[in-house]
Amino acid sequence: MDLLPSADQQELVAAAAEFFAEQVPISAVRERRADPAAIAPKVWAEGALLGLLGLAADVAVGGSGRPLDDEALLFRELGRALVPGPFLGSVIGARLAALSGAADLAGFVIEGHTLVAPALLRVDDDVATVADGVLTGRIRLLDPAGAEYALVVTDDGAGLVATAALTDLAPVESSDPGTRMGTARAEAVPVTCWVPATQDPIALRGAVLAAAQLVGIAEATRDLSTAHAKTRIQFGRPIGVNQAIKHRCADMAVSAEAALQQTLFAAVSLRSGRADAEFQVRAAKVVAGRAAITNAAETIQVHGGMGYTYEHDAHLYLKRAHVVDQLFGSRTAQLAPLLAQEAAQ
Amino acid sequence: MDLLPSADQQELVAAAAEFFAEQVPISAVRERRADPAAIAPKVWAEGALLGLLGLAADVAVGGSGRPLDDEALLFRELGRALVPGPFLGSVIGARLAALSGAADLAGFVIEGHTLVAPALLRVDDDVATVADGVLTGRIRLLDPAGAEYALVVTDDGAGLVATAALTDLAPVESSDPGTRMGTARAEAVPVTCWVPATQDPIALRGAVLAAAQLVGIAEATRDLSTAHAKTRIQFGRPIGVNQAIKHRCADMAVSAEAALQQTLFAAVSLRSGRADAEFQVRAAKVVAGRAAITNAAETIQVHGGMGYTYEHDAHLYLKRAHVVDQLFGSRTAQLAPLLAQEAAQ
Amino acid sequence: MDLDFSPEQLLFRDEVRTWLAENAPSEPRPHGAAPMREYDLAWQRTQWEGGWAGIAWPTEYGGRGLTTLQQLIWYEEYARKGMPSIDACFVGLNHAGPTLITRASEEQKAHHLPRILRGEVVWCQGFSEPEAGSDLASLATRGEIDGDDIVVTGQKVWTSFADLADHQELLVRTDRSDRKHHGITWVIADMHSPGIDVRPIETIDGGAEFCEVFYDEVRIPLANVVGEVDKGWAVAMSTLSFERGTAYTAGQVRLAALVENLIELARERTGPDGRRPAIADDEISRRLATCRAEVASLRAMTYAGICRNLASDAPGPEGSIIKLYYSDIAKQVARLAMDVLGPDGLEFVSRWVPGGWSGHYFYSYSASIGGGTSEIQRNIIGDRVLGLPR
Amino acid sequence: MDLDFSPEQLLFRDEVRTWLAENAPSEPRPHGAAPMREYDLAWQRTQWEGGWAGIAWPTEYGGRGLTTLQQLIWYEEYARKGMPSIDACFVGLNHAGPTLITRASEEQKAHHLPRILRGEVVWCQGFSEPEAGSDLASLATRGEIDGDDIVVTGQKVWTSFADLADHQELLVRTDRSDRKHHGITWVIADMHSPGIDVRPIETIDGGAEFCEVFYDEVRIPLANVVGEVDKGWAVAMSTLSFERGTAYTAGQVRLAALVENLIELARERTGPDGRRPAIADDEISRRLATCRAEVASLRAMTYAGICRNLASDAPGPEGSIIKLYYSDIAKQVARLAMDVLGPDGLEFVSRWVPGGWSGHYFYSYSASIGGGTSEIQRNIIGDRVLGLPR
Repeated sequence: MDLLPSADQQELVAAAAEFFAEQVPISAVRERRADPAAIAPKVWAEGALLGLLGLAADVAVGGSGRPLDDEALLFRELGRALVPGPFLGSVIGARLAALSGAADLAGFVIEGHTLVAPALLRVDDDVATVADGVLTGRIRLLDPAGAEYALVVTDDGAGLVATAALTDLAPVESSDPGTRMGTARAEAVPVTCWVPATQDPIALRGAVLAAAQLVGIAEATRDLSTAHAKTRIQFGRPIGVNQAIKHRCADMAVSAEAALQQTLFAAVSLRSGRADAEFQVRAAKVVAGRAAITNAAETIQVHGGMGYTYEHDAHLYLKRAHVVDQLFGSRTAQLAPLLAQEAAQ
Repeated sequence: MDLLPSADQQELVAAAAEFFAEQVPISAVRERRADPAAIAPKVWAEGALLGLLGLAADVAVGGSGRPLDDEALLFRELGRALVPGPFLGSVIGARLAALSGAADLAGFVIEGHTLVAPALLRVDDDVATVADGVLTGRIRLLDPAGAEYALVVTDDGAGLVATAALTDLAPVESSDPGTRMGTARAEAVPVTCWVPATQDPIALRGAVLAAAQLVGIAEATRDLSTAHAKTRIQFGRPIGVNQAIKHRCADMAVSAEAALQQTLFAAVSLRSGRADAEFQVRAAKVVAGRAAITNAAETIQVHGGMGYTYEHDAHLYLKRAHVVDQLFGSRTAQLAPLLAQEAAQ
Repeated sequence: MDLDFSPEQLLFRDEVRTWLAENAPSEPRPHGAAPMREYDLAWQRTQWEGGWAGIAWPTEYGGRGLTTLQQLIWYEEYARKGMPSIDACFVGLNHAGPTLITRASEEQKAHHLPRILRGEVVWCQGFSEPEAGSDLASLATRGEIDGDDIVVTGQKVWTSFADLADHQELLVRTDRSDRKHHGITWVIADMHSPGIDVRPIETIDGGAEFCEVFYDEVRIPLANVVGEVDKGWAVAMSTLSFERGTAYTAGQVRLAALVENLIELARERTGPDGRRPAIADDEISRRLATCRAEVASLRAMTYAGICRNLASDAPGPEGSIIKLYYSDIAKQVARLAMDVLGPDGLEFVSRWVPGGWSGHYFYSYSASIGGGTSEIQRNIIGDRVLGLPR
Repeated sequence: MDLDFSPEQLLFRDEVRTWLAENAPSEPRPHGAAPMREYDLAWQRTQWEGGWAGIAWPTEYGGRGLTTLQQLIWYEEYARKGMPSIDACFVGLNHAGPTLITRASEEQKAHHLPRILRGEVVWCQGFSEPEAGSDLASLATRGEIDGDDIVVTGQKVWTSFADLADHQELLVRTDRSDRKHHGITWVIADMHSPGIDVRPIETIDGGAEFCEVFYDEVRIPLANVVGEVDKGWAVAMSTLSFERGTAYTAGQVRLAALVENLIELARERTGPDGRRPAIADDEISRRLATCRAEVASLRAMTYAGICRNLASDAPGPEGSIIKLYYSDIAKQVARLAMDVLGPDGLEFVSRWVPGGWSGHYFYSYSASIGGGTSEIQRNIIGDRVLGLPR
């Protein structure tokens, strides 16, 4: 047993982090605010070249064939650096394509040519359904700009629908300036690359990667708060000397650590087919979602008025945390199936 | 409009507080731990002589005819001084007797000769019911020692049952050393002095007095913690300089103040027949129950190891808070009917 | 103790109701800066003409000379009727005005107070600075006395509506010896003075009411000093205590209405299980009922505070209890709204339009920051209400 | 990264399972002081004879010389099988033993360590004093050096099982100059020495494991000093870090079992509405699932901590993260149990008997106090993990 990232993994992650710092600094989120796509197509293509979209995909479809825990570490960096763009949808989309034999499509996604936007199947009180291979109802699309497919996930499995087949596409304003959003209607739109949950636990895989992204947010906001607590002077001393601040940072450290370790545990559990993998993954999504939202919210408070401004990064983390929390089952949605599991192994 | 206790009320309350300090200091709770009755019969009798049991009862049955808010202020002192004994059951019992024409019985209770023990109608999964004027099922009795009657409250009304008619009376260990407890079975035991809820909001009246007692606990524990924070020296300074302690005390002050003001507001609302009296009373029970339990729990933490000892008063407050929270509807039990009310006036 | 209004208070309430029913603005409040200023001032003018401006202000300055109890009645009826927020007029009516009443000279009062009531001017506050947030007394904006003027250079921040304002209650440092609370002067700045530069700050809820204000050798007549030069700290503190006391009444009444709206929403929307209405969910229903209970107790605290104020003079540190509790509840209500909305909460809807819950949610983060952070309120309660050692 | 045990670790686990199945005590653990001591020591002796004592201790002192990973496997299997708590042996195995291994002389190790493993002695801890709780370094119990002895006078408090103990890891002040951390000496006291008076303290959960210990000119040989005279602070800190690290593993595994028991209870009992099982209540079920998630993550943190320890030497301040999280969860689980019980929670049932939820609830208040309060843990995390200014 070894739960510490290997030297190999650390190197891989450092390379990704360097790319993000250079190509997609957080300021870019604010700068591209009015652009149709949250991430510049050029950066997307370069990220694909770097192998970010196919890290854990089979070599046969153009991936690097690395294990899920590597991919989780990558998504942690995506969360930490607040990288925008439909990474989660595309990575899972490529896997669906590969699993259902559409190797070409998988390759296109991994090469960054084809984008997959995650869909949420509830808009107001309308809940879209997948039955007999078709999707019907209203859906919410995240980062639909330039996406050829939408990723659709239900309790029974997951698949893709062509965005061109959707109607009433309407952009709506997203709270997160780094996530574009739209609604659309599906009138019996065929679902392709459908993979039943019984064949592959694709939704759990998505939940692990989402949890990892949330971990990155929880860690980044812990670090933002800690740095501010060390340097911001009030009453003649750094505010971090005050327990109201110090203990809040300590609580952030606890929740980030719990989220990190549980997410890595879950990634390894799922990869290695542990009997309690579903338990571990759902637990990870719960603690990581809470850690990200709580830490980001506390970061606003620690920064006071500054944290309440659009110019500061704190709210971007909070808003992203809310978005990722909703992907592959929110905290609330995870709890009932978690309780239905057998006790952990 | 005036929500501040009058000079008259302050005087009355001061007299009661003085009596409690002299006759039932908190140490007496520990000293009488092995006694069958939590309060000494002599003290009970003297309290009755002082008029504690008939403050708001009609003069016709031997009461003082004062308004409900006076009685709420008295119960706040009972809570604050951790006075044991079935005050709540007896005061409400006397009112039931008076309302149903049993003036003699009301008088006996007010004079301290007849005691009324509150009953809780659920023991494990058995829920006792009142139908056709009889009580059936298992019940839990609080402070049954020497009590001739048990007070039974349902959604439909309230009444008394003779304890002599109960079977399988068995003492059980109570967590609160200041509250005795037993279980019993009622096999179609007649309920006397039944007052339907449509005739008099007796359960709401009980809830106001219970809330007031909880307010007293919330205030007393706030004061205990504050006093300790001022005097306990660690790292060369009073621990109250640390925000971990100071801010906790501040939060206790907030919750105690909210509980106090809402309870007084509720008492006056109920007394004056405001249309939203039920809303106000249920809200009071919720905030007061939470304030008492939270403040008492935090008082243990503020006192550290000391607060975890039997010899300290903190746990006595916590345990009493849990007992009173269950009377006339717990926090949880109040929430659904509170939500069913019209908005506040 | 009683909750009953006296016959004249009841009469007052009836008058309020009748007047509001007849005079409520028919147009919705605009959100652009300039039109909002005009709207708010026009509505204030209407209230003044109707005799509803400065209900608890002294009659000699155009007020009604009634008590804060009548003011409370007004707020409650106003909120019940869903009347517009008075944002642009807030500082004048609730900060600057009350401070002037207590501390200003007769000339200052006679000049400014009626203009505030008549809706002729917008005021803003100039207290916080980038390096003087919670530690307000460390403010560094310089005021050099030069002849009959104070010449001000420096920067303020978090000034609501500075871009719309005519006057500012401004704190400057006139003595730079190291006694922090000494040497601060409270002065009225004309926002149209040369050398003042205002830049709006965008906030996390899409609002832009906060501004940075830059001062470059701005000349302010010494006659505009309220109280004495170097002794403005006490003047400012009286304003802050006021802010934490009854000034929250209106916000509190709005919060109660928000809770009822949320209950309505939870009745209408399907809950997290996708089958039952949200209100049928045990967790959501308990949290909704808890919000109701808390808002009720916040109101009871406010009533009690008003009764206390009627008996004494200036608002005490107890105002911090109300402020802290208000902030906690406001944040809880907003979080609950997000949980009721689920994925739909990701969509941004401004709090100025119906159903603007996500806007409200982000706005709620200001509740525990603005007007003194919750940490500062807890310090005040600990130090000044409970007497804990510093 | 992997969660797989190596073939030899799997073999080890199988051996543990087999041995526990064959050797589990058949008698329930008694609760009286003396019989409990006998029971705990006898069971420790059985473990030693089976080769299961000191799994991660050096072989030269009777240990198995394996890693903390094997120790973890033991704890998990032990808890899974519902084996008795090892309370009376806890300090010897988890505090004093590890400290002696790191800091004691060869003679001290050779004498004491095998006796701990063989279940011959009970140890207790003598750190806290009435005026030195969180501020441990301010301890005042005097140790005067007189010939070959230290003569100890003073008082300790919160000493678990002092009334059953043979030895005590005792901190005394041997130098009263004002350098608080200097001048403290870590010494092994014989609890049967003349001048020691032990008085049990009753606690809020009906327990009496804590004691006050009074010292009246108690003579302790200088040979019993561990490390150097006046330099015991560092010795004590190594014990405390250890306590906050892997020593919580066993408690954490028990907590996970407690959550599963509580889920079972919620399935069986009717919930607050008096109609459906408690687990059908949306609030209760979400809180139960949240507890499951938290306990799972606590375990993942512990695993990661063990992997980190395998790579380095001494436990670092990260142990405080586990300790703090453990305390929070333990209190939450207990509160939830009380909410599941409703009015039945008023009845006292000791945590030593099945269904003893109310006993557990009151016991849970010790979680954020004992072994360093949660406030102290937050200070340590802030100062030493995050590097915040003091």
